[in-house]
Amino acid sequence: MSKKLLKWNEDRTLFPEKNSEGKIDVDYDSHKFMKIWHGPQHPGITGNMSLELTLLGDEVMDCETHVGYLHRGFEKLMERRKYIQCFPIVCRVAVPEPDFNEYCFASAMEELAGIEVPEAAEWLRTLVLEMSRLQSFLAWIGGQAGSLGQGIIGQWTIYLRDLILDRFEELTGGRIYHMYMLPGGVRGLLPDGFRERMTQNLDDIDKFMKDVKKVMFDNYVFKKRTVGMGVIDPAWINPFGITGPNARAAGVAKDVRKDNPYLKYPELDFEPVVGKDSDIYTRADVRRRDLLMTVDLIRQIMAKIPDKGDIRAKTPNVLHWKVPAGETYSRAECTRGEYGYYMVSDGTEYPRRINVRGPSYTHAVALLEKMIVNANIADVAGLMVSLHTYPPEIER
Amino acid sequence: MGKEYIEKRTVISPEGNPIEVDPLKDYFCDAAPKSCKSASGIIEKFANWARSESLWVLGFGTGCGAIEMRPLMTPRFDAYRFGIQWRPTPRQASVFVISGYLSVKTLKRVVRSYEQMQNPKFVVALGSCTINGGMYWDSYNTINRLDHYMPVDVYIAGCMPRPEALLAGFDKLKHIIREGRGEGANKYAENFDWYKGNQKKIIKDWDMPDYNW
Amino acid sequence: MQTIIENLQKHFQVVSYHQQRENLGFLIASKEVAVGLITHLRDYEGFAHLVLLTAVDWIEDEHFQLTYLLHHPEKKVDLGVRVMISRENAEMYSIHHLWEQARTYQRELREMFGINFPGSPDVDKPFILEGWEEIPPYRRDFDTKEYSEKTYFPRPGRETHDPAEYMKKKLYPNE
Amino acid sequence: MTKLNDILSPFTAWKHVVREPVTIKDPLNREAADRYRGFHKNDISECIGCGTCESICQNAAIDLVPVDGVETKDGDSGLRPRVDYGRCCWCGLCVDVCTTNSLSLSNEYTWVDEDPDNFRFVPGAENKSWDNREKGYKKPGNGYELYSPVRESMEELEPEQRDQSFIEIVQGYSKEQAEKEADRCVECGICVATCPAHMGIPEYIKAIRNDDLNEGLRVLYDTNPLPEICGRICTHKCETVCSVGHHGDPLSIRWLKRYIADQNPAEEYKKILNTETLQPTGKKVAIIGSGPSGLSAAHYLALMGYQCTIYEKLPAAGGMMRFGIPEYRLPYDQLDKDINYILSLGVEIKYNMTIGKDITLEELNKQYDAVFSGTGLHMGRSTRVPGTDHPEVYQAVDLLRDIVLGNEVPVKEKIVVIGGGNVAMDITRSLARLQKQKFGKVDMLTTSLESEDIMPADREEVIEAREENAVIDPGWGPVEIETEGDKVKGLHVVKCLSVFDENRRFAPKFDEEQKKFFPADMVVESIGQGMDLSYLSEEFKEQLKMDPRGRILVNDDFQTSVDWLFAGGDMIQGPDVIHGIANGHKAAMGIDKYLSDK
Repeated sequence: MSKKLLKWNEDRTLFPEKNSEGKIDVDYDSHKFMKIWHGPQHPGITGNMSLELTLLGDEVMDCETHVGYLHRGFEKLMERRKYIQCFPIVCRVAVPEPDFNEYCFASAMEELAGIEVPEAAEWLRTLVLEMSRLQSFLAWIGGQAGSLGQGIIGQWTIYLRDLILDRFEELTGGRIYHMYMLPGGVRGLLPDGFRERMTQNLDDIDKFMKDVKKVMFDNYVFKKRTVGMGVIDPAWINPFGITGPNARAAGVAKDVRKDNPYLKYPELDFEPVVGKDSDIYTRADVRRRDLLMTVDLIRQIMAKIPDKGDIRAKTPNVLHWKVPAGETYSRAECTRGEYGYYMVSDGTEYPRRINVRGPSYTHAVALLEKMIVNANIADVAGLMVSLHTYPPEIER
Repeated sequence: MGKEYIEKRTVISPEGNPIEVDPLKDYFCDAAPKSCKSASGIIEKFANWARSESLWVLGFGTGCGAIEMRPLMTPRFDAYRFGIQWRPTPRQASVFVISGYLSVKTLKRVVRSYEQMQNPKFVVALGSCTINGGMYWDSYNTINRLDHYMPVDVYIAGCMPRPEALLAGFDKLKHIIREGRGEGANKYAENFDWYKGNQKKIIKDWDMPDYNW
Repeated sequence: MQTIIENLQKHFQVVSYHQQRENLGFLIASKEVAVGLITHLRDYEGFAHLVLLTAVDWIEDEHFQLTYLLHHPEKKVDLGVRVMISRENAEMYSIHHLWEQARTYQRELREMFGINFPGSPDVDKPFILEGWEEIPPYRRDFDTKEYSEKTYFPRPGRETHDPAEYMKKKLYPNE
Repeated sequence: MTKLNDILSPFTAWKHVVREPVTIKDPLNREAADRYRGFHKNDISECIGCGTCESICQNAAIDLVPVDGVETKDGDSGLRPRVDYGRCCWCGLCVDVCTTNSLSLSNEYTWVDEDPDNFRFVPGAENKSWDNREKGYKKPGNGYELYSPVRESMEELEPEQRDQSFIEIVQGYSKEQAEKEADRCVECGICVATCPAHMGIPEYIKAIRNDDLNEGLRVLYDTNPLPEICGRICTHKCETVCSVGHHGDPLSIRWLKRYIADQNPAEEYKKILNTETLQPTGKKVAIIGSGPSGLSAAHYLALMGYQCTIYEKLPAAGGMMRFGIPEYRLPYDQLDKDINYILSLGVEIKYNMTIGKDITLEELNKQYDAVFSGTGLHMGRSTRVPGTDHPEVYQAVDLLRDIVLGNEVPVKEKIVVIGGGNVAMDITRSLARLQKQKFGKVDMLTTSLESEDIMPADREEVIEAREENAVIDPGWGPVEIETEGDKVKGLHVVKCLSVFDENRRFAPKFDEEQKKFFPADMVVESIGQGMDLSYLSEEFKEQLKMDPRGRILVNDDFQTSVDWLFAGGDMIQGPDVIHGIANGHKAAMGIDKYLSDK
């Protein structure tokens, strides 16, 4: 397979000359260029963000990512909330995948406060994180297919995702925002009959994913549009801070679950899914295999999870919990890459500063702006979805 | 950053003639909206029934609540059977679902999208955030009360509301429309100055005409 | 981790190294050596991945703390480089030439903390906020609650009572 | 390279045409999961309006508002939470932290309205369709606690170590223990109203948490000048209403108070409390009796600049605190610490001065601008059953006083005590110690009219008395003390069925059939004490207005009908130390008002 960065018009004589910086001087009044706002109100955008595209014909000449439509100032709000009061709001940082926020926040705080989480709670946390990964991948795979014109996949996977949301509802009491992993532990053991229903759902997902493979991945049109398209050069991984499946599709086996194991991952049997070609197709395939691995991981967890036990460590009274001064960084592997919380405490009841590191921060701004240049306008949506970005975690 | 893009300027047309462009006047319409009289009697009743049974929702996910739109659009909850469907452009949409909190930056786009929608148009507000600020009540970047900036027909409590609650909200909206009370667009036109004043108070970077559909 | 620090100490003046946990440590570097130190860490020690760049406002001590958190992809360890800069005319040397995403971080810091990074591309362009006229919001002296109440008027009609005060009013008003 | 398979395999999608649809038929009536966090429910009869839900809510969604039909009373603020669904995020932390477990979430989730102002309601007080739903989120178990419900245990001497001596039993909290215990406080402030002195309890507990004990002492002295004493022997009514105590142990408020007082050295009191120089007014006040009310009045008057002189009948200060409470509960050095500080403020004390004998009240009036009387209840009441006039039948208060004064106390081998209050426990345990010292064994029996569950004595007192091998056999009414010459044979009792009638009036009912006989060599009565007003002249008594129960009538400032005479303490209200302190404080303010107006 020829490894081209992008499929572009080979005949460059039609295009204006590049300047000394290797860019094209854009002069809108020359009528050759067109500026298009791709979002925020646009069906081809993931969430509430926008791309300011400069086009020449149907080729993107320049792109600027605009974020901030979802900015709520979490990092500021957390500074004026007690630690326990931060717990309900952290999950809102990343809407489609809230649990990684809860985990990173809780674990950073537990590290600073020196709290050991009970065994059962650790298992439940692992379970919830993997369930969250599963539902996020299912939502994503529908989005990736949809952005390239395959509506049917979304109809299936969103239904499958809903099954997982039902399990979430049973276990945590919430559908989207679970507010389950609070500092010190979790908020409930497995309900009765949970295992059977979960097993049933996982079987359904397995079955459906076979069809997804056939309809989406073994598909001439899909391959035609994605193979060799939107390649991330492995050399970009570190300069752009690329993590997660985006990096793994480029052959770099980066996975926090293996690199810096947390919770019960050391007791689970898995290998990071790695791809080779680093194009949209490979990234989609890496995520699909990752999804199947998650299904397998949940099965492993369900076999080991205890039915009884304490779910929360003894902590000071949360109404005036003072966390010893210090700073730490706690990370977890979410569907999009490395999720992290940098927490600074000054020894009071309120956090001094909490910084959220969402993987989309690097993927959706610097990387996307670079990748999208010279792409075809029709591929912008597919390319963007293939990076799997969630705007709320960029601006927080 | 300068705002040269809304200033008057001269450009050369492809034919080589200089043309004077005033973006705010030429690209937009700045006529204020007018309140529309409703038809009388049975015709209006029929129209209202038709409107209530074809709620076309603008696909603009403004906040968290947008995540529950996808289950609604897909087979599990299948809102299409209730005459609800999603449209990509404001021109085709009649219902604007404000899915939760609105940052000032988004509010600006929401106002523009809302104004681009055709009459009659309805607003459904999701979650605590639109009622009284919700969990971002003390944030410097999110509004507290949506009804200050645009007329709202139905509020749905929840953070975020479940798809089932959303369907209940649409159900309520249908009743309101059928009763002839879905007058949000007229209310907006009648109190245009008040709404505009509120909007301008918080949207500091106002680089568009007052009305732009 | 310890060997890395010992190595570092040969070349740079490293103050107060603190090992937070087995695979995470923090050190303080002065503003002048910081960029050199970070470049050294990236090029010679293998800390190739910039995890995050953020600031902490220590308003009492009148300085900002910049934290450059670097990750070593092979050794799987993290090192936080803390740089203290004055709050007044806060300015720091840019590292956009070392990591592409650094310019995004620096744009954000410029906007949210008012820390300037001369030379960083687009650093003065608004990033998240639009039409912001107050002091940068992440600074400690910006009161978000007060601003919110003033700007977005919460819905009226709420009132609450402190139980102890209320009981005093009801049960022993004269004492 | 295009494979044929890539063209054919997408047609797999067609097989789903025949699949059973997954659509939910009636989504509007779909029930949420059992644990779903939906709309709020509140059992307002359980709720005490402590406001913990309000303080944990990060959205400021909860207000505490008065509700019709809920009265403000001890242990219940009369307020109930009102939730604003324009703020709520359904995190359920309010449920988790609820001290009474009255708050819960139902699994109802649909609320649609046109008017945004409607989304506020008081759960439980306003009828909602989900009020009777069983399912929904409740506080999880399995070790899930947001604050510790278990009291930090207090080091105590083992019964074997303590039953021979009068060494203090309770050891006091260490710093770590005190901070842990203080950490359990939820800062609701329900206790403040119940405390007769309305001490700033949440504030001083907060001072312990912040390890700022000087501040703690300042808070204590705002309302209570005898913290060492109260920290040991207060009847701690506050703990009975503590909101944490609804599901768990109440906060150990008394021990925490003691911790603050213990940790502050006496020498530094004046510096900490900023009382090194006081502005004198030049006016003088006489105080009769150096009990809690007298000392409290003297303290606050001294702070206001009055020259106070205390007249004490006995050779030492403290009143009942010294002569009524055994040393193992309140060591004398701690008592002296509090008293000496008050004396150091310039308060003068004259011992062995009996009013009416050494000096008359009228003379006091001439020499001083105002007089405060806190002479207390020192005369033991008698059951007046046949045999009580026998010389081997004693009054508890007299014995306790004699023990302190070092007079010889009669101790017999078999003693029966009548009474169920703290004084009864004090005399039981004191005599038990003396028995152990004299005979090497304890043979004490204490009986009371009240049954075990309504015995007025503190629970721990009863438990500790039993640990010291005294027998407590409550629920018996004394009928007769059998005597034979100069010897007592024992006490005849009948079963007491109930002590109070429906109107909470004292009207004991007995079952004459159930009888018992407690053999004894000595009987001690401890059923309460009376006032001794013999120091007042008859003419003066006529000027004083009394209430129907024979107590001196006072107004809100504790001023009697004779305007220069103020009165407080056990003879007005109580009987306990904290009421005395509160009375003294109020009387001091009343005296200040009276003298400033004059």
